Amino acid sequence: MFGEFEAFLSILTFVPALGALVIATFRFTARNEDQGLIDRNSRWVAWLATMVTLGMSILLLANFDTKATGFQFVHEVTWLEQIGLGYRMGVDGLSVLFVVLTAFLMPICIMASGAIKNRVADYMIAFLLLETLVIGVFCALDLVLFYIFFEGGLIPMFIIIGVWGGQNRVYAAFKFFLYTLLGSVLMLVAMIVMFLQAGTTDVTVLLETEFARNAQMWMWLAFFASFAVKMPMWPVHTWLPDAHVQAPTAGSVILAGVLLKLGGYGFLRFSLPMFPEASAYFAPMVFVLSIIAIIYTSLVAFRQTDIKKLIAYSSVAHMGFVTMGLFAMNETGVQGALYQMISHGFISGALFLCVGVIYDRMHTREIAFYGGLVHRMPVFAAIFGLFAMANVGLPGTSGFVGEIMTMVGAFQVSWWIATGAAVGVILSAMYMLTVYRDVVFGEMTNPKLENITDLNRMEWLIFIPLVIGTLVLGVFSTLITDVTATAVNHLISNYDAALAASAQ
Amino acid sequence: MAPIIVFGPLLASAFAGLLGNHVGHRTAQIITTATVLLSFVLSVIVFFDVTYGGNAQTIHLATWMSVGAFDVSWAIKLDSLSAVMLVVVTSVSSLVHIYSWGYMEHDPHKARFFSYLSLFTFAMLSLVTADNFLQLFFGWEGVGLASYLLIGFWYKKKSANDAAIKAFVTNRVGDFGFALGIMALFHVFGSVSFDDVFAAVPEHTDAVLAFAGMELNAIELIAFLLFIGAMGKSAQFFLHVWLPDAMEGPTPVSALIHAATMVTAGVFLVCRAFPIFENAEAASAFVTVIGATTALFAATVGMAQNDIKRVVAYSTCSQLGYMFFAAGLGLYGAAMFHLFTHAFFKALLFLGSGAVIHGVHDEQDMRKMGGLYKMMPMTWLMMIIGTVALTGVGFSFGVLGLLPWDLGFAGFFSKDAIIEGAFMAGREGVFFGIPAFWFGVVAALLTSFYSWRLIFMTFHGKFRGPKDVYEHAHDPKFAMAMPLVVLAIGAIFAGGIFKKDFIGENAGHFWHDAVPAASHGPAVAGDHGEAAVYGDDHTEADTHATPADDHGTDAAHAAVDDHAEAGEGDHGGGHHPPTWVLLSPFFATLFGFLLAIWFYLINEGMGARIAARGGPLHSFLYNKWYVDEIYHFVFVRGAKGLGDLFWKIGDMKLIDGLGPNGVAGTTLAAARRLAKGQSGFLYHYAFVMLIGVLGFSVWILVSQGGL
Amino acid sequence: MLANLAFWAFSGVAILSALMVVIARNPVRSVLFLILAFFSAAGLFVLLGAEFLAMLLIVVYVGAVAVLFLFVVMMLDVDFTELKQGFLSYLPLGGLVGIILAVELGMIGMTWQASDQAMALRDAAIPEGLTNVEALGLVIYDQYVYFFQAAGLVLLVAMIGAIVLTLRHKPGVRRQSVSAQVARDRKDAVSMHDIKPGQGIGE
Amino acid sequence: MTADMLSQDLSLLIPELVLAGGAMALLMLGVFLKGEKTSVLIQWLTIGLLVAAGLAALFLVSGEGTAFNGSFIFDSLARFSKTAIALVAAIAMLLAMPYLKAENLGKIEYPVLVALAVTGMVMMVSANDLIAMYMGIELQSLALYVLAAFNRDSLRASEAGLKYFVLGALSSGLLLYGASLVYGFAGSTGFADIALAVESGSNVGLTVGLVFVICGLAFKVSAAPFHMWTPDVYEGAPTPVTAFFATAPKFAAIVLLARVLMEPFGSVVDQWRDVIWMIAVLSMGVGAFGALTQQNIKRLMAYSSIGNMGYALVAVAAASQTGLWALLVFMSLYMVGVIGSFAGILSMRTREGMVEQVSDLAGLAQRNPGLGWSMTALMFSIGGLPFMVGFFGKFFVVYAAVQADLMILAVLAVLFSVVGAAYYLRIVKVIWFDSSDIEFVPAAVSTYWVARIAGLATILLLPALGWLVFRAYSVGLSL
Amino acid sequence: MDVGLGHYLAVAGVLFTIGVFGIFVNRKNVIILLMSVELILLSVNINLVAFSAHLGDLAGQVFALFVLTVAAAEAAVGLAILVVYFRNRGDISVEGVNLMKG
Repeated sequence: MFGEFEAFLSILTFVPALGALVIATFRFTARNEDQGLIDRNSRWVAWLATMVTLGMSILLLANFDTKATGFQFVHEVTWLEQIGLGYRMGVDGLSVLFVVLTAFLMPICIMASGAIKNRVADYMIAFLLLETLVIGVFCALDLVLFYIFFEGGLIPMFIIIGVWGGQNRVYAAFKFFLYTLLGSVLMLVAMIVMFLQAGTTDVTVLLETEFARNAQMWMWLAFFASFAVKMPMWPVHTWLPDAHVQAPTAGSVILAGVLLKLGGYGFLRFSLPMFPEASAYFAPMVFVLSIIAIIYTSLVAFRQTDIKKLIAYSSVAHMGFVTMGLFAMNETGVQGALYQMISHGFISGALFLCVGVIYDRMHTREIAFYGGLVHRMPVFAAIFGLFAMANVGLPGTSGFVGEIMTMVGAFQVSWWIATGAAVGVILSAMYMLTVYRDVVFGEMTNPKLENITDLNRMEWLIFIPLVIGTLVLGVFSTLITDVTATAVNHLISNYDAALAASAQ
Repeated sequence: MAPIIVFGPLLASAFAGLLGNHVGHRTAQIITTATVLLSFVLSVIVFFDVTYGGNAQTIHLATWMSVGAFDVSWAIKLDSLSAVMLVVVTSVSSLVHIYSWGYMEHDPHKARFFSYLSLFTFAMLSLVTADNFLQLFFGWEGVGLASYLLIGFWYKKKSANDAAIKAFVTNRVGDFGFALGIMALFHVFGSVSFDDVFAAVPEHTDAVLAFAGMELNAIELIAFLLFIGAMGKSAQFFLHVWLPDAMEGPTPVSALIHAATMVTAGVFLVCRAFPIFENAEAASAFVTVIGATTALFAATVGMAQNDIKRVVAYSTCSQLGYMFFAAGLGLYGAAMFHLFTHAFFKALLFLGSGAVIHGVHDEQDMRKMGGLYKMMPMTWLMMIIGTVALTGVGFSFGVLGLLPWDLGFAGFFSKDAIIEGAFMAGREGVFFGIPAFWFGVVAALLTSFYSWRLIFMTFHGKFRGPKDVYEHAHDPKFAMAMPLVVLAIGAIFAGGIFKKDFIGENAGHFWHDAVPAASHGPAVAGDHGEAAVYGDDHTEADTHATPADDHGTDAAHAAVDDHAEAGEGDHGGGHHPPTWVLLSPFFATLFGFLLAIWFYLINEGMGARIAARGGPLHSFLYNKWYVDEIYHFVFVRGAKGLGDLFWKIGDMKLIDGLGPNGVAGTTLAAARRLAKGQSGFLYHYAFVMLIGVLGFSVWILVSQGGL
Repeated sequence: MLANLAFWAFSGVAILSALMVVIARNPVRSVLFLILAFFSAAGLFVLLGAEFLAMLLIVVYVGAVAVLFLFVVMMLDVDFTELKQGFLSYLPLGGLVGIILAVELGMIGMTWQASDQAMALRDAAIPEGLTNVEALGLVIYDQYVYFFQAAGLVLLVAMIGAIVLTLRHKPGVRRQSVSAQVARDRKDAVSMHDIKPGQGIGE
Repeated sequence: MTADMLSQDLSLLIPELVLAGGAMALLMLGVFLKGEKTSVLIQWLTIGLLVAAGLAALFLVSGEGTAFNGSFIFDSLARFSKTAIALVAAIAMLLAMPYLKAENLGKIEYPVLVALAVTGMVMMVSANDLIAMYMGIELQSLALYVLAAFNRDSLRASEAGLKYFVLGALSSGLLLYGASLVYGFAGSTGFADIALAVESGSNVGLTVGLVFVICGLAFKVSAAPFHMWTPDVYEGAPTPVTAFFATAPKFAAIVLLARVLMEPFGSVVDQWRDVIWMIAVLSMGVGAFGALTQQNIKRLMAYSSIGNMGYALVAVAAASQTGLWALLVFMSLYMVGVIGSFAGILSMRTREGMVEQVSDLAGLAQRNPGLGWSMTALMFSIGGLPFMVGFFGKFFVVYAAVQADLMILAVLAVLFSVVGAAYYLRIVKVIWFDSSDIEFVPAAVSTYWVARIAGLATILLLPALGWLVFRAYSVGLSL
Repeated sequence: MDVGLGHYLAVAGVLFTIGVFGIFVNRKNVIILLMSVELILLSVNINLVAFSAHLGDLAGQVFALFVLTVAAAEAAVGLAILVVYFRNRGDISVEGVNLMKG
């Protein structure tokens, strides 16, 4: 259907930017007294743009050939051809689902932004730009293009955290930005080295290029610096709790739901296939860091007094499963990591939305402030409970599938990795249930909570797709693994072949 | 048909949970109860079809996960083992549903309650019908969830919430092992499906897994890990701490989950995975030790508890211990049999306790009861039935040739089978068989003691609570009474009727290899006809044992010990337990009963006095061997401490302090210093330039070797 | 021999007076020493056969630049003694820099070696039989006309700059306007007012 | 020199002739025309003149080659640079107009001096001879000294002028001393001849001379440690003058530096690379760290300029064709960012007058969205953050460095860019996160549009980047 | 010992050094600062002329000629700026020239 329509992916990517442009147009031309109108229109335009993107991404998925290896929907435009740069877009099994995930979460974020009352137009523009950039990351088939999208996303996110964030937003925004930037610039140098060695930044070519072992090590480390921060892996995770806590609800959702996946995606797209020897060499280190991340941050999460911070730390722990699965480099592990990323997109997004629900009403995230919400908000309690359980990794929810697959994958490599990760599973139950108890159960002792209301219609609408997604993916995991299988197998067989070749 | 059995309750649960507030509680109750009843009826049909009809089958429903070799399906496996479990689960569940109509009559959240009950039923059913380890794990955690929800049903109570979390987290510890076991399974066998794995076990008996520099036998390791899971779920020693606390939940829940079904999942798992355990000697031994220890431990603690439900809970713990050491010794049929009978009488006891609690205005402390038999005779009767079934009242008439058959309540058949089996296994050299036997006997004595203690404290003597409560105490209404009666019938007859199917001559035909038939293990109270041959021995043991009753346990032990040795000498390698072995549980029970009478009827208040004096032994028992306290100190406080350490020192001081904040601080300091250097004085600028020029030129000269 | 002697004399004076420029207490003296240094340098130029430049140095530098300095020094009413304070505070640093620099430059001077190609690469070899002025004149207006024009522009800029910065029409200063004075008549100069008693003449 | 030769030579000098002749004509016009409107007319004419010169360089000069015995060269590098310099100077002049009017500085000399300074710059980029180099630099510098002090009644401006002048004179002295040593070694002042002489060998005197020349030129590009004047002069000079300082002269000086290093001294890269390397690192460091604590936005821009010149020097240090075109692309994109930013700064006028503090930008995104967004984009662009075009400038620079095996330099460059990002972010933070009640007086339409267009250009230039790179690339290849 | 190129270069070097030295010791007085710069230029001129003579090439002298010209122009502009500054401030102490710093 889209065989002859090359630009489909590019259009999909830039539809949100177009929406942003539309909003910007009337943002800049309107008079002050029309503020209300602008706000309302911005919401609608943003929602429409994200929904169109969602629709297009579903079309994309529907037309995606799961059996084919290599990239599909490739769109190339000559650009800076003298030196080998180009605008190249395309998706394969590793990336297509992330596009869909992003497109899926975005309308939800827009809908969940009802509490944003000031500078709505700017807010929507920032979000739409962010969507374009994030989708761009997953579609980019050119190193430099990838980097632009990858880093570019920091800018709208910086503004989202800084303008619409909480008390300590400036610190958090700066930390977020500079931390991730610092990680990434080293990657840029490595990219240039690759560029010079291969003569092009075309990812498809680079995937075929073999780099010398020594060069691989350095480049791997440089890429690692970037992706590890983005993931985030221990010990470079401390930006995440701050950013999450200070970001507005939708910002946290997108941060946890999508932005954290960029690191994992980066590993899959670059580090593992392009530097196989280095990946194998450094895998034990990654495992150790993953296990530390899982246990350490789970314990830290246990001690948090701020709900968002707790969930943020829990995200770090869950990302530990991803890195562990990825570097297990077997089918179960990698598929599990992919699955975990998608599923975490749903679950953590939903959890942050849950926090947002009560934050919008009470304007505090202190766990101690709450208690006994179930009396006034039974539906909320149920939904929060569901996602808390999903976060714990209860079988039947998508969280379980990812965790077990990554652990099974890791077990193939070594015993102790899986054991360490499994400890994290215990701990996750500990902190998640505790916070659930403290917030939802018990007597309602705080008089300020007496008039708190249950979910409104909009919030229902927001949660329903997430609930369905979490449960369906928990039960029918092949919906996802079938899409990714070919690409993952391809990745692994190439990886093994490369290792075998180098061993000789 | 099978999908209806499993998924009916799920749908009913979803209906009640999501729409309960819209359609009304009554509708929700009707729907859930009807569905579970339907499941029960269908289960019975399936049961006969599978066990006697031999139509074991596996229904593949959908694929859950499929990643390369890691292929996990949603399926319903129907064989004898799951059929038995189906019946147990659906029957007890139906009764509990019905019972709850009455018990939860005044609760404002009935729909939610019934939704949870049905959800639990679904999870339990999917557990028992799993055809692979992962689906089993799904049900496993599912029942954990339902248990969590039901324990914390009265979410206003902090204790209930804490208990719920404790239950879930402790179970998670078990699941940790279970999950690792599954991973190890997959690693070794390349599959998690029962059929594939069990078929391949014999080929992999020498497989090893390297761990921490050691090479461990893979099968042993797997069995061990799986058993960790079972320990958690079945509240075995070390991981038992959650079960007594779980009594915070409504009583029907305790009956359904914490007595009859969920907690037995661990036993079910061990039986299900018997091909693995059979090839794992050390792990099986471990199972035996833990099981026997739990049986004894829980019984000792049960003696000192005052909460009526906690007593029953410890009793459950203890009975599960029996099942495990049976399974550990290879007596899978016996374990299942005890599981089966235990479901009836323990549910009966719980529901009876519930009736008592209900009758005395939600009072659970036995010290505030007494003499209730007058006000609630029917309940009293039911409790008595439950107690005699639990304590295993019965006599081996058949074995002793006094009658053509044995007479006894359900517990008698199953428990005695285990105890005797343990003895025989021990005689065959199975590790820990003989100690297990003794543990079992002593536990039986204690069981008898605390069970009767419960009866006496509750129903006899003087009422010790407020007077008006006593006056309003009443027998339950029909909805609650009917399940009691049904269960009582089960508690009386289930043992006798099914004995030959589970462990008797019919076993092979009954189980169809779902578990090894009786013949597989060391002679499980087998051909009783031949037992008559050893009549002499029996009488001898009898005569010796009787005086021992008067002198106390120690003497009895000594006496019996002698005979055990003598018996071994006589019948080394024999296939039948000596008569004294057969009778020892009986006398142990009897002795416990007498002791209870002495303490609580004849010298009423003696128990209370002992408690008041608070000797070290009593404190030790009353405080459950201080296990909770130790755990609290080590794990809870440890986790909090570590969490604080990582957070405040690790994250804040070290990582942030040296990392982003430190770098930012250094950078800013450098920036300020630099700005200060920009003094605004012209000559400073000139100096810098000139020194720069000089520096560069000297550098170049030196580095070019010009100098 | 005489040339050598002259060199030592000129260079000695140049160096000493240069030193005096930087250490003299009074800036006026500094300027005067600067002039002396220029004169000596002009002597060196003559020794090197660059008569025109020597002349130029005196005309332009001594005649214009140094006088300009002198003019400014005297025009600006500055307390120079105050400016001399702290003279010594940077002396060690200055001395160190000076010594290193002197060593470096002296070494360069002493070991000077032009490129082998230097002679071949000359742009404008000094022609035989022409005076220095003639030779320069020939190249400046022909070969180096571009620079010559550029120099013109530089001077233009200097002119514009100096004017735009320093020329000012102070609003408070009254200037003579001849035409206005000539065109003045009685009507402009005298006005009649009828002053009533008791009012005064104030506005 | 025959008339033929002369006319042929002059055909290469069209831009210079246009500018010099135009400047003189405008001066005459200004002197003889009196009245209020004159200065505005002259300003517009100057803009026209600059644009004409730029276009002349781009289109009118048909051939490429040398003139005046090789002391003047017109090649593609010169063509590219002259066009860029003249056009950016025209925009700077456009920005100056409202300011000059408001501050009563609207004298006719201002545009004339600008035109003459630009004449000096275009001579610099065409210099192919030490004397030509020196004359170009001095013509430019003298005009700039005057411009810095142009607001002669302001103590700050005259202080700026004084500092700039004294240090500039010193740097000229250094440059000249170096030039004399080079001349003495090579026997010629022509670059081509020097190249020949250098190829045949070198000695201590030449090396030291080269270092002195580099230092003199480094002053002009305000690279550390010859940067000290920059913050003070940027802050003290009238804002449009600062805008001018930050753009065209930098371009001219860095191109001149590149030409000097790559043409006559191209064969002794090893001798000067270390120096450039160190200067580049120092500049990037000073730029990054120095700006962090600045409160005055002009001062901050000065440090930003120092830092960015460090990046330009990284490209020079690469000493390759790639380095050259990367330099041109970087400088062009940097010009866009700088001129836009200054347009934004020039829009910061309250009822009381111009404001220059970073904190005065507070809440700009809300008070004046167009300006706020533009400034945001421009800051990110100057900072070299994706997805603004400025990123590509830095990217190519680092690319050139890596290609030349200057790996440590490349890594340092990207690390400093992170520190640098911090202060650009600080401005964005003020624009977006803070709020303030101060109302800006609406800026002149032209200023406002320059800011807007430059802001938009940081993104819209992305597709056009190919063209720019292509131009620069061909320049690089031709060297 | 015959006087040669080296001697002239050495003289120029010494003058240059004195110029630099002058900047360090006379840091407070702008006028002497400027005079020090003039000394530096003088040393440059000596260099150029010496090379010119040594090489027999006029270019050096031409260069020196333009240096002289430009130096004069520079002096004019510089002193103009100095005058302007003095008018604004009434002082030329370099110590005072630090309105802008940091």
